[in-house]
Amino acid sequence: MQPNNDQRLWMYRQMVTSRHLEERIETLYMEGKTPAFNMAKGPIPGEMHLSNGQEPCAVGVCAHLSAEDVVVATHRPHHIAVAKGVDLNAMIAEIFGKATGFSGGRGGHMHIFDPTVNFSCSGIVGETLGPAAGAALSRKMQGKPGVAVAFLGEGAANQGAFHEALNLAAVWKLPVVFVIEDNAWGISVAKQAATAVPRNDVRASGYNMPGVHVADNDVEGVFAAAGEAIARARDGQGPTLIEIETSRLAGHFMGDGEDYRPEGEKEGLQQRDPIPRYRQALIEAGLLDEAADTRLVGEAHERVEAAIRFAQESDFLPPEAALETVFV
Amino acid sequence: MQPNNDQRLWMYRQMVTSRHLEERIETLYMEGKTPAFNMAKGPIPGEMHLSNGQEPCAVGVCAHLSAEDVVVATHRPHHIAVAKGVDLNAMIAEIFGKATGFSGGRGGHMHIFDPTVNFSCSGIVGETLGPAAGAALSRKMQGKPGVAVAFLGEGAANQGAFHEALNLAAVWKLPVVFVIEDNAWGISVAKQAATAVPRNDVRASGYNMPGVHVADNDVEGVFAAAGEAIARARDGQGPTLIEIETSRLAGHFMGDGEDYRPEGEKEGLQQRDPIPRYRQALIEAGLLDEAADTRLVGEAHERVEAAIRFAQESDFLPPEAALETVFV
Amino acid sequence: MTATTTASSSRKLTIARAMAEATAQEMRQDPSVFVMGEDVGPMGGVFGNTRGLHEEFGGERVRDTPISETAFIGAAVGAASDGMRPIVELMFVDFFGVCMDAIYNMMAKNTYFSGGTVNVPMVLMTSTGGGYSDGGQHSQCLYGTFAHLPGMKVVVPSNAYDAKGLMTAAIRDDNPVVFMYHKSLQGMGWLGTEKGATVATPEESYTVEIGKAAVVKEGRDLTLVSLGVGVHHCLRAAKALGEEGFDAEVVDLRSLVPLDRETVRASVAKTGRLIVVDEDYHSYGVSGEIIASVAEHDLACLKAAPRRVAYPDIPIPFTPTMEQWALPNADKIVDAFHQMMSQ
Amino acid sequence: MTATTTASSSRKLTIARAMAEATAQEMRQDPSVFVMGEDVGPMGGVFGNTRGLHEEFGGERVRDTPISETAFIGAAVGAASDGMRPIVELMFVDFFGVCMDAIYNMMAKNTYFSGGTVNVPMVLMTSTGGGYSDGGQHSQCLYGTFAHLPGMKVVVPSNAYDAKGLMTAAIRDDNPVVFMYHKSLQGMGWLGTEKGATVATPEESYTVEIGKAAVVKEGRDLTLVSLGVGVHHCLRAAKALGEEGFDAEVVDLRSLVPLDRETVRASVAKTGRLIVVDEDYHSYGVSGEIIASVAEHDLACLKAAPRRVAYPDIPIPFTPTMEQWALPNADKIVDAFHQMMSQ
Ligand SMILES: Cc1ncc(C[n+]2csc(CCOP(=O)(O)OP(=O)(O)O)c2C)c(N)n1
Ligand SMILES: Cc1ncc(C[n+]2csc(CCOP(=O)(O)OP(=O)(O)O)c2C)c(N)n1
Ligand SMILES: [Mg+2]
Ligand SMILES: [Mg+2]
Repeated sequence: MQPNNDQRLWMYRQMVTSRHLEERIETLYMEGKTPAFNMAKGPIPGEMHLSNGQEPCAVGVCAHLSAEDVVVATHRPHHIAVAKGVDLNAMIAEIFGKATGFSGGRGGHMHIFDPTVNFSCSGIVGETLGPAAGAALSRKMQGKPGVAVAFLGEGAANQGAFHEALNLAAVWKLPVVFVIEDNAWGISVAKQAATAVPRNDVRASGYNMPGVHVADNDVEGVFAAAGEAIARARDGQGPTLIEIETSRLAGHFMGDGEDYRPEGEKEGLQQRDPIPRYRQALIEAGLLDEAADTRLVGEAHERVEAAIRFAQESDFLPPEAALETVFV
Repeated sequence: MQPNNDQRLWMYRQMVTSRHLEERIETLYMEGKTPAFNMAKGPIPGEMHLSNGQEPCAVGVCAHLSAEDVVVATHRPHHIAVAKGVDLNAMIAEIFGKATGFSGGRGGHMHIFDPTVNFSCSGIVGETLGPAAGAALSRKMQGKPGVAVAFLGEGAANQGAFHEALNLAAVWKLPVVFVIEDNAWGISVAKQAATAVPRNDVRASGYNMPGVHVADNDVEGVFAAAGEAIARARDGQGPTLIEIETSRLAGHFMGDGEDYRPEGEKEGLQQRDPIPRYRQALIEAGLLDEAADTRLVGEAHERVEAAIRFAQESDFLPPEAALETVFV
Repeated sequence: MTATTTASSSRKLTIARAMAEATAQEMRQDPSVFVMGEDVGPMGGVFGNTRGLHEEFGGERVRDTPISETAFIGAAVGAASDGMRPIVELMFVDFFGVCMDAIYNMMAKNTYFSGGTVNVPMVLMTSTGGGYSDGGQHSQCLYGTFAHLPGMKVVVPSNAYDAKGLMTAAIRDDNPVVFMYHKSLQGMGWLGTEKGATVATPEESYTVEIGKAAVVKEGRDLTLVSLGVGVHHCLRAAKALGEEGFDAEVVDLRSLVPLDRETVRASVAKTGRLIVVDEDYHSYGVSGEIIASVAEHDLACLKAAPRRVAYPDIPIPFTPTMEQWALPNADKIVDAFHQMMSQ
Repeated sequence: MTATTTASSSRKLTIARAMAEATAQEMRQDPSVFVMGEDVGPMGGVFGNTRGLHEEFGGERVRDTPISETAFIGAAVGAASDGMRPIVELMFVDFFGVCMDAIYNMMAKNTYFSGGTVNVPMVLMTSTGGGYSDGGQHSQCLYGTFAHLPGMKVVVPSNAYDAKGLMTAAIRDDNPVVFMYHKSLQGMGWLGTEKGATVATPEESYTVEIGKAAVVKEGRDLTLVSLGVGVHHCLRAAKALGEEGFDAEVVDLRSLVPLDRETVRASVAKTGRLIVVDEDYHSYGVSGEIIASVAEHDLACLKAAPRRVAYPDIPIPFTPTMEQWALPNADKIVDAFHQMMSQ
């Protein structure tokens, strides 16, 4: 399955948007945290997991989804949120903990819920999978359109929840796709030190579902694999497992010293940064020229900047609002 | 790998012993529970999970083990305990809740611990696997001899713990064997309604370990598969997954109406009862004749009867002993 | 044949049947309600509380699950956030350890994390309690464990009337509700049966408000606070104390979250004496919370140091001699009162 | 360069380094001690408490695990029962929901189920607490959750001296010990640092007895009871109250199981006033238990209704304005005392 030109440009635009978002967050996050790094300080306190490098996973999958489809993401959710069409203003405001954020700041960056586009995420490794299966079950039972996609890291594929959810989805033939973003690391632990098989897609056979592998962080490879899997799901043929070889260009979280990386790894990854690669491909395909790219990038940046301004200019809720929305 | 004649007779003897134990427990359990079945009543109160029909799994595996090897069993532990050489007196006394039981009655039938033969079990489905892997790790780290075997039901193979423990054991190449007793039912839920694959041994490939299937509750088939797996483990070649097609001739627990069984299933299973089948095979192989069988069966029964007498004649601990052994 | 001639308003139900009836009534009128769990289908639940549902509603809406609590409780969270109203069963509360993340980190918190825009209207029903020698992994109450963690309502009925009304209220609640039913109250013969739990239960649908305790017996001399099976111990103790000339009030908490501290405090303000009865572990649980709730509110009202009759801080022993010795019962409550009066 | 010239007996350590030092010392003298967990190897633990161990002892004894808490904590149970003394880390206590069965149904109960013949000498170390905006799944304390369940000891150090001594005691204990360390006390710059936790810590090995509270400041007018970071809030509050002429005593529980009720009761018997400070959720937790333990023992000693300054019963909000507002602090303790005195 090949993306058409609109889809190609859409994917590129989302990747650029997501990356700019992450880069801006990176800068903003460090405010107030220098010279001594203290997580509690600055306009964006707390843990921060950036998605730089993993954009192909998000856009290749979400290119096939509409607002009615369900996505459950992980502790590293921004790129997926962007590609799923989550409202940028409310998302960045949430990351800043502001009143205009999705939850008024109660959730934060690991808990972005945008029900209008059926997006949510959770900070506990592996725990996104059950809810995704359940959303798929809900669609099946209600006869409502829409499929569900659960994203997870390759580290999460060693959690019990992975096994249980894949089995359940297969037994009940649910319209759900499980997408592993294999960035080769779970914090400081390398995939090969944690996972008994080199590739998680082989595990699909334990659940009687197709397992697909996408090599080399390839945007269009993701598009093709996800397209087929999502079509299968829409068609009532049940779940699919996809593993995507991707790259984590940043640390696990902001502040990570990354001493555990083999020498040169990061530089190598940066040279294979998927965004310039895809830009190049689009230019070669004649879909983009310098001018168009500059325009597209500029627009994408402006969207992010506008959202950041929105967030910065927003107020905090009164602290007592902490007591609200526990029960509805 | 074929059992020698001693091993054949040993396996048969253990099966007969275990079955007699279960039959006697069945009778004793019902004391005080008729006409109205009340679990709290009688000399053996509480849940009771009998192993009738599953003896081949226990004996075929334990034929390769000695006291120093570790076995972690499930909520259905008696046949395995017998085959592992657990002290029958202390075990039956434990089932009766007596002072002379392994824990003085604190544990009960789902919590039989005999450290002298490295036997233990747990009542939570799937949770036996981590401890078995850990015992194997302990042996590996200490350079102590011995392997570990975890038993589980086919229903437990859908628990997250299964996935995690198999992966961990494979990554660390631990001397452990995972043995699935596939009796086709998890309480009232049939395997095919709960498990995405017809056979769990295929899941082994998701952990880069050998997966072996034993059909038809075949004693010597279990012996062969387990023999190889345990030899591999002893040899430092890592874990193996075995699934054994076995049969649950009783209800899930005593008092189970078993209405969920398809008509005729139970009768069919009883006709394939592994014990008479194996007796027949041994007779045909010239290892047993009627007289020898009678003697062997008589001895096995007497062992059980002696243990039951021992348990019945034992006292209860004073109730306040409930407060002891929480901490040591 | 007497039962059939009794008026429907005095029809007695077991808690198991009351739960199933409430569920069926809600399922009839709301297609988004469905049931998931182990053995809830044709078997009707190990503890009888889904009996008849599979026959009436079929396997789509009454789903037997694999033994995968993390997946199917997680799935309930996902389905509840997507417009369904799942009722999901954790067979024994003792098994919470394999799936608590789905319960307390997602079910209980997603509404908050979403600022109230994503509701998780689901019921997690689970059996509690011992007394029939099921050993230390199948006999726990864990009331305190669930009540301690924010974001989920927690109810514990002591009789069929409340069970039906609380179940209906739980299903209709837009928040997650943990419905903890004590095995010895289910009216399943094989578990033994506390007869006091099987009470007149209207056939028509009704709700019991979640968060309101009930004064199930009024009295002037002593307040006994309990929940679930403990309420019946208290009623028996109250009767025994009545024969000695003491008039005990019995408060059935019914709901741990929200906790009706007002009713407890009002009762103790009247009687001046408090004994809390709880089958859950003694320390860091319900009994401590109730005593603290009274003490921090009004010390002066207390005529004597409050007491608790709770499960000791030990794993639950299998052997009946030890287990029965350790469990709360009416005699222990009477004793505690005598000790209170002699100090 | 001052630090290097100071005598070793007044050498100050962070809790993170104290934990690592205790672990290293035990590993040097006992080959059965080893460490497992996520990122405990070359990274030295996300919270620094295994730093240096991998370099010294290598990957066999300091094992990075897959993200499989059920498997590796279960494995620790199996290894501990087989002659090893594992120290296993649950990175954040908030993650207990994926692996609690291994912890509370096996680690904590196997000794009992075996009648004391199988020991499970392991340490489960886990980080607790918030205050740095890590959101509702990474900021909890859950002290009450762990302390409520029998069969495991639970310790919570407030400073490096205790951390080292408790860690050594925990490793040597033949029972399972849950070692809960508060992130803001770790002395990791990036988490902010409570300076009071970094105290003089002897280099030589020593133990602090598990189950004994410490009176960290004596006083006559008021007892403040707390644990972990709360102790430092109490000390600050005590200082502020001192300036007002009130003399507060501060009790550091240090151990929740066993709980040293005697020390708390003796203190309140002396002061007549009790405030419990706890960063864990308000209801059904530590604060209720402490108040109940005093009230049930001796009501007469209380000159005023006891109070608690605890985390409200809400999921922990991310945004710093809300989180800081909700957390216990010295001002709230002082306020609570003022309210107590004005009633
Ligand atoms: C159950 C659980 N265990 C541990 C963690 C801590 N943790 C957060 S992210 C992470 C690594 C996850 O690795 P992976 O799944 O590969 O995702 P990645 O971070 O690489 O995107 C860990 C261990 C957690 N959040 N939940
Ligand atoms: C985590 C957990 N979930 C549910 C149960 C209740 N339960 C006990 S045995 C059982 C069925 C287990 O089936 P299987 O693993 O096939 O073993 P079998 O009983 O057939 O021997 C169930 C659901 C449990 N003990 N633990
Ligand atoms: Mg990763
Ligand atoms: Mg089975």
